[in-house]
Amino acid sequence: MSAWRLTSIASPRSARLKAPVMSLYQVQKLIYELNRSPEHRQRFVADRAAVLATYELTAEELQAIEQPDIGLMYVMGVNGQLLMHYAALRGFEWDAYIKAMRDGLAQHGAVRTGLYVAAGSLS
Amino acid sequence: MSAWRLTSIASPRSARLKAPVMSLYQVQKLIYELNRSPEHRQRFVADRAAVLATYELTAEELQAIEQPDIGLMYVMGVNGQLLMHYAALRGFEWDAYIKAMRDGLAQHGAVRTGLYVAAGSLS
Amino acid sequence: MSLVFAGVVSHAPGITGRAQRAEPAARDRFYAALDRLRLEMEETRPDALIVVGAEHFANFFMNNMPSLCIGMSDHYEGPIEDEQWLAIKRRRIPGNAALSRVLIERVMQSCDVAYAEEWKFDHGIMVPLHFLTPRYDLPVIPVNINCQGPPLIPLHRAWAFGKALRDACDAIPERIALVGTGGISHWPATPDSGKINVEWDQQFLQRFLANDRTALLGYTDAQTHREAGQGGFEIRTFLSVAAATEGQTGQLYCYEPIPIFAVGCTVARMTVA
Amino acid sequence: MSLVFAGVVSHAPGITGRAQRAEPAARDRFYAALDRLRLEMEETRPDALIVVGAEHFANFFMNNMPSLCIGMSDHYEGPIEDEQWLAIKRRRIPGNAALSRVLIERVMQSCDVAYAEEWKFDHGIMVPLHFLTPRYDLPVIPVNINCQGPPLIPLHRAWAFGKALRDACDAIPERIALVGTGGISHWPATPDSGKINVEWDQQFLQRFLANDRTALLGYTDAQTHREAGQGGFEIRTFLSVAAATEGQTGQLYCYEPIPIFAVGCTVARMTVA
Ligand SMILES: [Fe+3]
Ligand SMILES: [Fe+3]
Repeated sequence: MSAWRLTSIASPRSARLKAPVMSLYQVQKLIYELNRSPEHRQRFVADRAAVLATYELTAEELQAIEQPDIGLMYVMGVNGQLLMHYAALRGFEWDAYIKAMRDGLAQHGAVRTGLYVAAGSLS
Repeated sequence: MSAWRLTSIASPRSARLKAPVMSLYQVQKLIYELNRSPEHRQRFVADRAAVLATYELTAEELQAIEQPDIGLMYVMGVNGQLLMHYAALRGFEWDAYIKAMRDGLAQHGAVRTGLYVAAGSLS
Repeated sequence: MSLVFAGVVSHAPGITGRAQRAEPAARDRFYAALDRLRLEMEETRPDALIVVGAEHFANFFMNNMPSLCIGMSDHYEGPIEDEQWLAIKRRRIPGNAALSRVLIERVMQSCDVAYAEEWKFDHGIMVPLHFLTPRYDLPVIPVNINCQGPPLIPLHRAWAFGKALRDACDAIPERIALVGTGGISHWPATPDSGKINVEWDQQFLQRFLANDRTALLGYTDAQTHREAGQGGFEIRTFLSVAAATEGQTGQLYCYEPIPIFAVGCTVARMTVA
Repeated sequence: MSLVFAGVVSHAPGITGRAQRAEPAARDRFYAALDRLRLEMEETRPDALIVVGAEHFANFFMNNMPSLCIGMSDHYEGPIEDEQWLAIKRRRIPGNAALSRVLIERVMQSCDVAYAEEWKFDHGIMVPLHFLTPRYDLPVIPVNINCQGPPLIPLHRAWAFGKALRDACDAIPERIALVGTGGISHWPATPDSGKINVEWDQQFLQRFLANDRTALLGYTDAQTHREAGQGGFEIRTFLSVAAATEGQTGQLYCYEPIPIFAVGCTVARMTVA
């Protein structure tokens, strides 16, 4: 998934010809599929490693999902409307979930990509 | 899935308030998912009944899928772009697949719904 | 005239899921306004309810993210979320595939909608239904404008879509109610959850209730994102309702900023010409 | 002028999958025309190839059937079909997500496209690529117009979409090739597979090559279905190419009715102004 831009910058042709492959899409797809399917959630609870092996994830992503490090996932740019449900699935109550994102910002720095790069600045 | 109409007939309000629930959608969804996923195909080959139990199918649909009765599936209105691959999955060579549809028309009568209700008439 | 009712409501999951944590007086004023809207909608005797929502990756993901989608099934399901988390029990919701199809074909004359023969509603539709059709006895036609994952359609296309929906409603004999749900300023599912830009909301609502097309189309996503959060992109649903009632104005039944609901809780009705 | 090339080709799976069963002389004339089109496209030095296809339930199903969709990924995969059945080996195909995004944002000014960050190509795109980019060294931007599962967009929206694509191409510095693929008359995947309405095809091609907008928009789906089969709905892809080259005409490189390929095999190039 390409980084969020409010309007496309007219980048030079050369820049557009080697955009990096991002695996954030795969992290989000995992959560999307967990949200949609009770069977998928059951498999995930029963054998997390087996389910995760079916997604193309970086080591950092894998670890953040496994732990789970909700704050790091937020910083990585996972959309909150997805992350919110993953946090609930992993047992985070509302306040703990909000706190985890705040801790993530403190620990891992600003959100790297996606909609929330600028968020927090108005707080 | 509602029956194919080239243009919507301005049916009276009452008629639109009790459209029948069709399970043809479920038959097509099964094939769609088999086409997309090698894992789904493996599960289907290994334990067909278990996979079929996850779709809402009528007895006639179940039997046509199980057998398989490609001709009956065609007559039921399964889209050919889906059915073609189900036939191949179940071992039908090209000519056998075309023949199965023709036999289906002879045995089960005209296509009941979908795009092909009128097909064949120009042959 | 077969559009018989039009309104807008908020849909944040906290509205039902975290009901006990809200300031009771503000919450109850909001709930009362929702009930008023329900009663007034029922008085117009609709045959179906179109809900223009902005769903949150429950059905639509970046593998095939429709700008515009209309449901076309005789029944839907929801909520997709955990029932305890949302405090709404999962159930089947009646639809009307044949009616959807007529509307879709008409809307397609000017807008390139996707259609969906199944749809698992998330809070974006379930929260409005919980208050507006509590007996689930009114066929629902779900409609989605992508307001989550950019690229997003420009506001003038959301307007065009509202006009197309109105045109489609007016072409059929059925009596249709239309409810938009989204926004206004909010930062849902972020550390800023609970922040509400009341001043921004009030100005937006003034423009919306006055049905000031020029002012409404004057918002830019960059400005909205900065001042009203990424949740502000959901004003597209309000704009579609304004377009469907172009030339008419509206009345505000409720605006209550409730931080634990993460949004300025809004209920408004638009006049239908 | 950054649209540098435009053409149309057939895509039926038999073209590769049942190659051995075709009448050799007709088949080889068709293959030679495809090769000519490839060489001429390569001469225009494109940076990317937009393929406007009409896929067949490989990615898009009735749970969320987009009228219009544009891919937005750096790589795709295909074919989704059995490799032996299609006689094309499965592989990764290069894309360009950033370029897609710029085009999508521009197209969204007038058309409500879905976007897709993954896409498994079916024969509808793989067969054209097999002949036009045999080394898979040109980034592909897949585009889909739903021509399979009704309700379908009206032809004038397919035209508007072609105009929007052209406008988007002309707004960027990259050199873009555009190939539409679909139709013409055929009854694929039915007992009538192999039937071809040559007279209908020839009239359609005449109108297409003349870029006769009025005549092309004069077709109705009822008439097309009756005379050209349900496969005829795919003329939408031809119309989008005609719209993208409005005012210009084309040249026919091949029209060979090959029943075992289930279609009148067509290759044509349109002049780009
Ligand atoms: Fe929302
Ligand atoms: Fe095709």
